[in-house]
Amino acid sequence: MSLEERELEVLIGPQHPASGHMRLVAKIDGDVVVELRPNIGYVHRSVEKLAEVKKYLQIIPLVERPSLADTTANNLTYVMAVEKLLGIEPPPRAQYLRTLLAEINRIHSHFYGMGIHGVMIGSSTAYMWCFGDREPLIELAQELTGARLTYSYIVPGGVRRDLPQGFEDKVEKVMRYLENRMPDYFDLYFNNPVTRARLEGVGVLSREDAIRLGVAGPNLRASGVPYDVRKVEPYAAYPELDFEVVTEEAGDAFARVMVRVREIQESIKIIRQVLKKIPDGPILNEKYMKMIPPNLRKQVEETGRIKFPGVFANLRVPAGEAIARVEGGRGEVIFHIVSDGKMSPYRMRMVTPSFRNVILFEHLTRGVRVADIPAIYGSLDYFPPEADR
Amino acid sequence: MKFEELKGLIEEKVRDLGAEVSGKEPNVIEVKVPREKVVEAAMRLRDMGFDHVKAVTAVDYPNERFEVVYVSSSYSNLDLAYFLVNLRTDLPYDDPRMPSLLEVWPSVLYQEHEEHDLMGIVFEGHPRMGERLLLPENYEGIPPLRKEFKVKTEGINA
Amino acid sequence: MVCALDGSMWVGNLEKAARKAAAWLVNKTPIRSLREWGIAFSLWPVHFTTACCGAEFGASAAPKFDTERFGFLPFIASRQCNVLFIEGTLSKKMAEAAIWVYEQMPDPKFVIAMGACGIDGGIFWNSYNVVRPKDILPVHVYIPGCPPRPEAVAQAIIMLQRKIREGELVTYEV
Amino acid sequence: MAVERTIRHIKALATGAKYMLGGHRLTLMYPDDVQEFPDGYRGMIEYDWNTCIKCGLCAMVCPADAMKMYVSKEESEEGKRPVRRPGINYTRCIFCGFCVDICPTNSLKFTKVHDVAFYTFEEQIFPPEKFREGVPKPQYDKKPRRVRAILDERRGIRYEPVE
Repeated sequence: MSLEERELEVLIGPQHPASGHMRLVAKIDGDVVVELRPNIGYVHRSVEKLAEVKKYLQIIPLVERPSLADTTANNLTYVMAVEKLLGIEPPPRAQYLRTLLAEINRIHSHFYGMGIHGVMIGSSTAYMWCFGDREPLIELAQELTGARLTYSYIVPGGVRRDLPQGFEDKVEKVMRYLENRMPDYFDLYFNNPVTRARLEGVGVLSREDAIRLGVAGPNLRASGVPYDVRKVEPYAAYPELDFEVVTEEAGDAFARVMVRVREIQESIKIIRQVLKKIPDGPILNEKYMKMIPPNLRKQVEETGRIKFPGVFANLRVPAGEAIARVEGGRGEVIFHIVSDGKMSPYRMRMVTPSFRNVILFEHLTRGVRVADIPAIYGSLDYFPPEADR
Repeated sequence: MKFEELKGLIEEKVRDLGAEVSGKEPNVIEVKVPREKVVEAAMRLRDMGFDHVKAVTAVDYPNERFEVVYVSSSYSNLDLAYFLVNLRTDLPYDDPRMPSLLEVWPSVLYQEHEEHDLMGIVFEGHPRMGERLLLPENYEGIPPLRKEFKVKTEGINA
Repeated sequence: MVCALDGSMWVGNLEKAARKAAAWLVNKTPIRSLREWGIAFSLWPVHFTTACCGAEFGASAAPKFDTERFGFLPFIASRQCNVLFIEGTLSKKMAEAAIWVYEQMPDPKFVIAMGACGIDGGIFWNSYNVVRPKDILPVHVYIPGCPPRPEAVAQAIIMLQRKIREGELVTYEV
Repeated sequence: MAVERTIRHIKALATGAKYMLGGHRLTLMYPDDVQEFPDGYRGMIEYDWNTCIKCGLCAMVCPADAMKMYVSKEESEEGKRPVRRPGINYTRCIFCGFCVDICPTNSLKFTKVHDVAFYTFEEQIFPPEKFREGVPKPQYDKKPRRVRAILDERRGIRYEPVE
């Protein structure tokens, strides 16, 4: 029999045991993958088109929806791009609050990714642990913003809520809890020989390929490229904070998981610094603060919750172009906004890390065994709605 | 590296291609080239160290032109990583084709495919032209990101 | 009219009579309530993530909310499941798959639409690529929210159980 | 290598056993226990008929076109311009809370109700007359115990009854 005749085409998905919404079309020979093409678009909801008919403020929830587990990154990037066009700066306290939420979100996004990865390689315990330990962080974010996942917390010129009372203590407790749990995670999961056997040396991405393919986020850093937008083009409060860019050299599935674990530890460090250094002051730009009617301004001071000025309903943004980038939990998020001075953007391009990482499905699965597909898929922390937008 | 210095360097590299180089402080450099020269310009940028593309944006100006913007930057050289170089090119409205930059930057594979799918721009030399990426396989009609494709809206009154 | 001497008619009648007797029996009170109780506490949703609400669906199966307490165990193969959870937006491409999955499930089967997108498209209501689940599937319970809280998911399961035990949803006919 | 692997296996099992026997429970026993949310939680929305000035800002800012200005039947007179009041459509509402935050008279308020589901599509639409009657309440079989989530450095989350 010739090779061509031996090849089989296997369709995996869109209904499959892992976190679904995509189809993998694999050509296999025996149980070795000859070629694998991801078939995406199962969650394509046309965010970019809808942005052209929605007003600037209305786009904030719109851009959050695609990446539900990592909403702050999209929210922050979009608002930063709009702020560049508007030419306004948020006050320092707002910058710190943005950083705080972004880091809380990064931790629970990493837990989400690792939990799903656990399911994919058959370790339900890892899923239960990771999803369980997400909850204290979600509880924190909920207290700060009022929602579990879709925070819509960052608005042009500042943030919507101030720190609630006694928040620092609660954060400290959760951080200590996570630190206490970490050794157990290693004993139970990361150092477990079963996990190691599934992940080590699987789906190796070399440094050159990572650069060439334009991979983003922890997947890039696991291949030894120390690129992190927080260092390269610091935004929010990151210029004043001390942290390290986590890299690993191996570039395999295990290295990608390890980058996430060590980033959680870095995030804990950042959150502690943010709470120590956070300055007093307003949380919304002076310009918009003045537009809030006086009786409501008093209420804002008492409750620490911003009331929007009426101008927010029909925010007009000067004509121009702006590109903003932010390091989210899954990687670099890019917003490219072309404005023509009207109430909606003329064109909004949203490039999410998952969309940039789709290319890895083709690249990493060539020549691996079918059983390794879930191990590789999971290690990429790929979130289909985010890629399809 | 300083912004002005890099801008001068790029200008020097691509001047003979008929490129217009402009800049937006603090870190965005715009390089506009005619579509025949876009591959050559991309190669020279890549050789300078701009090794990947972050975003490919196509903008539709109805009955006038399409503009395609490649936002490139560097991973291998962290000095350059701070800068974003936007390689732009204009395409005539009735003939939206341009050479694919896949050979220069493999990272544009999915991005160009998406712009083809949603905006209807043809990248010559891209192996997946004519296939659908995000839209359903049987989709027919105007590419949805074009301005002539209208999305329904409702007023504030019920 | 079929000839009375044709044997197949006798067999047909016998089978029909047997089915009728069985249907009568399972619709009788003690068996019927036992059956409905059984169905209500073995709702197995098929693991079919349509969109981002899957993140909250995942959280509701995780330790904090643990919907397995209601006999609600996410399962992989559609042949063994009786609940189809539409977890958020249904795009045109996905709608096809949703119908396939629904058709593969054995009777009695139920559909829960989760999230604003699963009801009317939510923030994506005017998108060109979104399908409303109620147009293509019979939806039994709707959960509003974007995403709904895991408690709301639990509430929907309890509501579905209540409706099953009221005997409105499941009928056995000849 | 083999020895090290064995040790790691044992460690993994021991960790599992430690948590199994340690009573490390995170579960909220919904619906017997119902969690109280912190102040400012963005749940379903309450409408104050009397203070509303019918400015329409809420409908203007709504990202999902869920908040709409409905003709108020009891106030509109024939031949005159209809009086419009906000109504909400939970089939689209995404709970971003923009309408509450932009309301200049605080006529819209957050409630902490968020665990509601519906049997039909139509009952999720709340025109102004229905909107003012308050938010839909979830049905519990028996009165639930209200609990508050306390973050704990040893257990993560534990629950305390609210007095």
